[in-house]
Amino acid sequence: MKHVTEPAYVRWSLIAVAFLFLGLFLILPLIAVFTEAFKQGADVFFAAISDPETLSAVKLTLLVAAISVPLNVTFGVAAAWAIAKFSFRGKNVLLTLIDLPFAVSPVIAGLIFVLLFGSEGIAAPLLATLDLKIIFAVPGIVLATTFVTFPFVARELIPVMEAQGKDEEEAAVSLGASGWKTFWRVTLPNVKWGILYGVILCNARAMGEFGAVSVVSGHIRGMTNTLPLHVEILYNEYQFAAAFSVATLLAVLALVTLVVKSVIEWKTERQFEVEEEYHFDVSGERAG
Amino acid sequence: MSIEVVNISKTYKNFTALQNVNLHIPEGELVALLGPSGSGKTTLLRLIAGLEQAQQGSILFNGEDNTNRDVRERQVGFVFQHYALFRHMTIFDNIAFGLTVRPRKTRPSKAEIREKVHSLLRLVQLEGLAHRYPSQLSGGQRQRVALARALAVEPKFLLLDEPFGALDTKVRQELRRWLRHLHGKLGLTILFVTHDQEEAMELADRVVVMNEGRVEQVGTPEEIYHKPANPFVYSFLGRVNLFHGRIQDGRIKLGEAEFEAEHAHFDGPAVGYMRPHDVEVSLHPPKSSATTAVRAQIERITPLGPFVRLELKRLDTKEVFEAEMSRQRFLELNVVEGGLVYVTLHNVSIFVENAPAIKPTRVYVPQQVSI
Amino acid sequence: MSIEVVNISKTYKNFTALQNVNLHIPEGELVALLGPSGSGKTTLLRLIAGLEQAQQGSILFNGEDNTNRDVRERQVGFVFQHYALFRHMTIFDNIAFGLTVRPRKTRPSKAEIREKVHSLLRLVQLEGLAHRYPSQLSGGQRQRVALARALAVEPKFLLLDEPFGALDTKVRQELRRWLRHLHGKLGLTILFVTHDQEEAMELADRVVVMNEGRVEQVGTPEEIYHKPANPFVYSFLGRVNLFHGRIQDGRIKLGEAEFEAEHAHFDGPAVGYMRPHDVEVSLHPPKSSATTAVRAQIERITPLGPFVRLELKRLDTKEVFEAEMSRQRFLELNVVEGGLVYVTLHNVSIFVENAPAIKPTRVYVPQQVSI
Amino acid sequence: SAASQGTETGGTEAGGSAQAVELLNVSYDPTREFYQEINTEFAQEWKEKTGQSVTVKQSHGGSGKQSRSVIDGLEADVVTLALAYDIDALAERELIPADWQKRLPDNSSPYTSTIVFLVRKGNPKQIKDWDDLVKPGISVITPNPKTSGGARWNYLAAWGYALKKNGGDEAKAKEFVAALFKNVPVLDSGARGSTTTFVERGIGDVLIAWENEAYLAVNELGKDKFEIVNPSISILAEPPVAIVDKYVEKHKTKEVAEAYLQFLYSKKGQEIAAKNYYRPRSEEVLKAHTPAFSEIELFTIDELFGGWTKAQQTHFSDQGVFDQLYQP
Amino acid sequence: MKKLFSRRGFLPGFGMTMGYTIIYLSLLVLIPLSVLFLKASTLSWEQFVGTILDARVLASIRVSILTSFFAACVNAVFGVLVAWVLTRYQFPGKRIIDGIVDLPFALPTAVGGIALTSIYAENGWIGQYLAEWGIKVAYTPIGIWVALTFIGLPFVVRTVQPVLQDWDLQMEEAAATLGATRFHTFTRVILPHLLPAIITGFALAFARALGEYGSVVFISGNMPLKTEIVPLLIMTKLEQFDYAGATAIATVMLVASFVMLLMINYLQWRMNKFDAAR
Ligand SMILES: Nc1ncnc2c1ncn2[C@@H]1O[C@H](COP(=O)(O)OP(=O)(O)OP(=O)(O)O)[C@@H](O)[C@H]1O
Ligand SMILES: Nc1ncnc2c1ncn2[C@@H]1O[C@H](COP(=O)(O)OP(=O)(O)OP(=O)(O)O)[C@@H](O)[C@H]1O
Ligand SMILES: [Mg+2]
Ligand SMILES: [Mg+2]
Repeated sequence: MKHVTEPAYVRWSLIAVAFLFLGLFLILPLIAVFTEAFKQGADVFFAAISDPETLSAVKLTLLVAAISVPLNVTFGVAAAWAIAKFSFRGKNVLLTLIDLPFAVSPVIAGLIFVLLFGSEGIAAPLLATLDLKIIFAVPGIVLATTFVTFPFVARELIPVMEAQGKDEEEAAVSLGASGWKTFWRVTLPNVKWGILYGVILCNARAMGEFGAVSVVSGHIRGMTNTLPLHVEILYNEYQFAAAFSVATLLAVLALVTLVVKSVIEWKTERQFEVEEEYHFDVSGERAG
Repeated sequence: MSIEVVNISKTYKNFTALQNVNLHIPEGELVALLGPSGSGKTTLLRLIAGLEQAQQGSILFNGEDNTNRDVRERQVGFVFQHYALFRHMTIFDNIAFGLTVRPRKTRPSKAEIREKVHSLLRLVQLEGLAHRYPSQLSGGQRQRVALARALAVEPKFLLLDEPFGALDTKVRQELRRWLRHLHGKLGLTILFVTHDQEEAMELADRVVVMNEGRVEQVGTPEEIYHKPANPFVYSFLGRVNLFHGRIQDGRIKLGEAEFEAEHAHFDGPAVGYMRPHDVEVSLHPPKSSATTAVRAQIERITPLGPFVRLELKRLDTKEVFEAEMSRQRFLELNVVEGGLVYVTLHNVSIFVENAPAIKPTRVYVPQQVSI
Repeated sequence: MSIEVVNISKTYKNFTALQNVNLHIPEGELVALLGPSGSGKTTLLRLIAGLEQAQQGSILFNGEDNTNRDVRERQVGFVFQHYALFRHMTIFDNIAFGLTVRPRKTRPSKAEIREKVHSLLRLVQLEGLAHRYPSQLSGGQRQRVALARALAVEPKFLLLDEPFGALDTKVRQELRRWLRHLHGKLGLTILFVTHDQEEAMELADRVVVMNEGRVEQVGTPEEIYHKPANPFVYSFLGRVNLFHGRIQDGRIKLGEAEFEAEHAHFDGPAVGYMRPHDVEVSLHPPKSSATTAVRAQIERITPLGPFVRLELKRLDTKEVFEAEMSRQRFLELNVVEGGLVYVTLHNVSIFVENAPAIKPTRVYVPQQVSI
Repeated sequence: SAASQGTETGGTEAGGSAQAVELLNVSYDPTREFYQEINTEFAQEWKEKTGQSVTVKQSHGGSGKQSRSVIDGLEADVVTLALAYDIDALAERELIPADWQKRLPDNSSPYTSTIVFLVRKGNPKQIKDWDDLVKPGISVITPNPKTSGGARWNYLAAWGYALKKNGGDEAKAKEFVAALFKNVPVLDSGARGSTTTFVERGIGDVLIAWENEAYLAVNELGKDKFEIVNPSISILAEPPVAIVDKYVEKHKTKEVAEAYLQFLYSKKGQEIAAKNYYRPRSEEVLKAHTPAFSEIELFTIDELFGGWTKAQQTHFSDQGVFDQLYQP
Repeated sequence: MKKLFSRRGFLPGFGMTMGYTIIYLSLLVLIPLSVLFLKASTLSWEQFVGTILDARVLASIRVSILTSFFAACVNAVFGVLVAWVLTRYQFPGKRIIDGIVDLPFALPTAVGGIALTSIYAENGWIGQYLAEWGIKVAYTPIGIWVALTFIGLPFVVRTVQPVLQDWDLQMEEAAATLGATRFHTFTRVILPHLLPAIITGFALAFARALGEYGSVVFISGNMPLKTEIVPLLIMTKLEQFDYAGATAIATVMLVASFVMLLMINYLQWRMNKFDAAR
């Protein structure tokens, strides 16, 4: 395969350049986070991550992710279905609108919910009569998080579903399966890796989101502080080591998703390899 | 179950894929839908299955209107061109799918399903492979799984879209034979799409020839081959030689060759169509009717196993044409490239052009004159 | 330019794709590489082009060792099965690509390139389409663009991987004819891959039959069809009937039929191979040598245009086999399904099994006995 | 939220009852440790006095941002912010009466602080007073007054010093402050950013900071690396506190909220403030901690700037004095 | 209704999923964002223009756009490189590298900003060596660029990677048989094919960079007219309770981003349509 690859020296220099770039921009910061976290020793580190307020922040962060990720998955799947399996006018505008939250500054993302649900906001009278609290409470945090992570699943799924085509769905329907059954038993299993990948990205961002959540959270300790906010507060209290310790929790989280993803990819690849092996079998069989 | 397609038209945006198609498929027949790529074969099949909605016309099953009925209620077995097997399910689950998605009331028990699937696996001769995945099968095996899957729901009829399109010649031959046996065994109505005329002729009780969204001819393979309704069908069904000439004074003139024309009561240009195997090649001028014989030079000899093809050039019109003969006859003739021979034209079909403004391939009128 | 493939072997991981392949392609020939899917055709082509590296053996161009030379230096025109046209380039740019990427010194001027591309477009009869994109062409047109692109760099020889694989029968026939003319015109050495035996026989000066990474036979289409070296070649090149029997006392017995065996100086099981068109069907027992005739029942009649195929069942061994005859002969015979006929077996080739432990198709030895 | 829970649990029968009550104290950074102590002590005292248990929830953030949150609906029972201006903003939205500052003693500021300098150990650049900060080659770290409340104190302290030194000459003061900001290489958005820049990045010769934050920084980040320098003149920073009438009424927590703020003035409260490096108002407590709080001549914002609203208007609004003098 | 949708194909659920998509999108994105415009519209036209045309705002827009643009450019180049290396080559640690690409999503941006500052400040791990060369990174526009490159990288890598994975190697082989060098093959054959994905990745990274706040404020130094970014100005306005001014700036940036994304999606669609044309 010499013709479709570069000479070894080019290959290795490219790899080296990629490493250098990633090293400067990704790996070093990661190392820095860990170094800062352990600067004052493991005691401080473990004290920080086992602090009750940290734990409650962890809980809230997980809760928020547990709500907003499924919401966005549902949306992503519905949107992907509508966009990938049908053709209609204005697809581009719809796609762009789905992308839009990527383009909104997180601070603004938080602000719009304040403008909407704040005590001077548009929906304030309604909320007052219903005695509902949205911002400076968990619903607001969920809303802001959902907003900023909105496009991930859909973005991931749409191309996958488009590539998949409609063949299998048509087959299922012609065999008498209802729409739901077709979706559950045929479409979903086919896009499950796409969904998982979308979930991983969405989840990572949901847990790591700071700007938007900061605006709507109210920073009430032990109640509306998510992990990133907790990091900020610790930092503002001159507890730098503790702040970074908590930040490592998030980094570790990212690394865990990395492992999950790798496992998934490894599994799919293996499945693929099995296919290839069988391909050989088949040709052997046929010729025999 | 019989199928009746009545005056169906289907348009995609501004492209007409089907135009006033009428078709009757009697119960129990094995019918081939033959036509070039893009002629609307798949579209027609999908309309019958209910996977697509027509703009106009109706589809009757056993005389009952089915046009607006849902795919699921039509009980049609559909085998897709690329099989569309469920990749993440084993062969067993693929075949069982149609049964397991039934509403609880009508769903067979697990044991019944297993029984059924295994009997189908036996039918398609894939008994050992129940637990493989589609990716672990060869093309021919996948094809058979797709068939078994469609049969599992006991469809009233079976639609197959280019069932053997993507397969090797050898595997294809095998599966064709197998499909014919299956048809004999189950007595289903089967409609299958192909663009290979040999496949259509070999397999089908009746062939429907389509072109550009229209049905050009319906008939038995014999009829289609030997009594083509128009030049399109003629040339689509096998190799063909074209001779350009005129009708004049009730006689047809193709270069030096001349024939009596029975139904030709007018003068004008005409085209003669002729199969290569109807070209008789001899070393000496035929004694009987010298007017149908012309002289030609052998340009190329291609032995093709059981028969030999000669590429010939008429000395009178310089038209190039082909002749096919058995190997035995060829050896008897003992000719070489460049040699001169006498050629007698048998079974020429003449199509007369009478509306020259429109596309030439479509405006010939089936005014066929057998000579 | 002539190509010499010497003792090439190629292994992917633990799978042997080619095994000690030797091949000589003389200058100016049009050679077909024929074989079932997975037999290593593409691999061999890629090795010659330099797109792949062999583990063993060498490749000579005009006697010069090219084994380790880079693809770019080999000056080989390669046409890929799925054309591999550059999607984002117009037809013009696709064809011009090979010229525009030349180093400045040897690169022709813009005007020269334009001239060249247009002459190639004329050659492949696509003059009006220079500014279209590949996606706006039909399959046959794309194929021709791929050819023109390969020809633009004036290759010393041309390699084509299943050039007509994905096309309609009609388009295929047309392109075959066109390729043959092109070959005649340019006098290039051409090696093309196919798994369609008719295509190979029709087009090629010489056919290379491959199976499981080995060359089974090399020869003219005539030789390959009429003197197959082994059962694989025999059955790959056309329809075939198999009769199982024994060699005993210097005679071959296939059921009731018996023949003299010249070279068979031993006793044991044997298989007779026979083409359907060599089966002679008659209503009365043949007078001459009654020992080669058997009785059979007609199971099915399939008219296939110029000829008719009968499916027959021997009354003695119950073996099912096919006979093919011209339509004329069939009409003369005037038989119906279920009728009884006499069948004379001509041209039976006997292959003797001598190493039963190994895969049966590969262990027959070309101990062919023409009768 | 904390506040609404307060309504449900403790609100119905305010005071006197054994029902638990919750307060939300919206404060600024970094008062966590200080208020944590206050909260425990107060809860104990309140329990003894009324038998009711009280939990105080804390919210911390930039002072301005916290004020905005309260305006936008963060239902704080009490606010304890860095600037009166931020509480004035609440008054403007009629969450509290305009005269809120008169409701509690000492301008509603139970503790004060001032602006000091943090320099590197041994004071290598010999920074003693404000004048040293405008010398060429001195690098000063202070946050952006437009985004940080603390930075506004820094700015006003410098301004006040120059004004006093030059006998009230506004132009001279402007020149002085402009010169000072010329020496600022990095304008962080908040006090912590500045501290990090100074401490961690090693940038700058002097950090202008609140007294209590300077102590915090020194204690947390390295007693051996930094020292505090008191300027001759500085501003009296008066972090104000107030109950948010609208919300205590809603939650029916007025009584306990008032008691909470009163507690800040009690001896115990003052002690805790002093311990956290806030200057107590109580003379007695101040004396007890005198070595820590050395004598500095302090001026108030009302004296020199006519109150926060006015100061904000003239100096920090768009196109205000700061925008004019700051020309990087 | 039924008739209308049934023509779109036989698959069920278009109405439901489309309806859900629109409703969810409206509730979560469109209505909230429209509030932004509403708020900005409380300003008179002169005020609005005045806010936008203020020297500091203009300067910050310049800084934001320039740094975001360069960050997106660098990401486009190195993102492709990383995607290329990850899909084409085998080397130790490949999986880890592949996973780490997502890190900027997971790490709170502020943490990222602080970590980067600690590396690139004058006394930082790398900053100290750069300082010897007279290069200052932290507290200069270069610092902003570093932070924005950090947060934008996954967008490019993750959009280019799948396209490269699906890429048909035969195109490269075809180019090779026609005598093209690797360089020619890459620039003339592969790159044009990757371009749509690169542009998308570029656009997303650029849009995201324009809005980024958390990581930048730590490394930028926030010097007005020099290293002040738009989101910081928005924050400044908010600190002064100037919601209308803040939303005015936000609106302008949002519209700009939207138009850019729309153009790119349209471009993409045009290209795809081209491909699908028969
Ligand atoms: N969804 C669609 N939108 C627009 N045009 C379509 C669509 N489906 C099919 N067509 C067009 O309708 C015509 C008929 O298509 P159809 O698939 O029925 O042809 P076919 O006879 O099956 O051809 P093939 O042998 O290539 O499968 C073609 O020209 C095709 O381009
Ligand atoms: N890159 C590869 N890695 C592993 N095995 C391969 C690879 N390429 C080809 N093979 C195997 O080598 C054998 C020969 O492949 P090749 O493509 O040459 O077959 P072919 O004769 O061209 O078949 P077809 O008619 O299907 O194109 C096949 O069994 C194939 O699975
Ligand atoms: Mg079709
Ligand atoms: Mg191949």
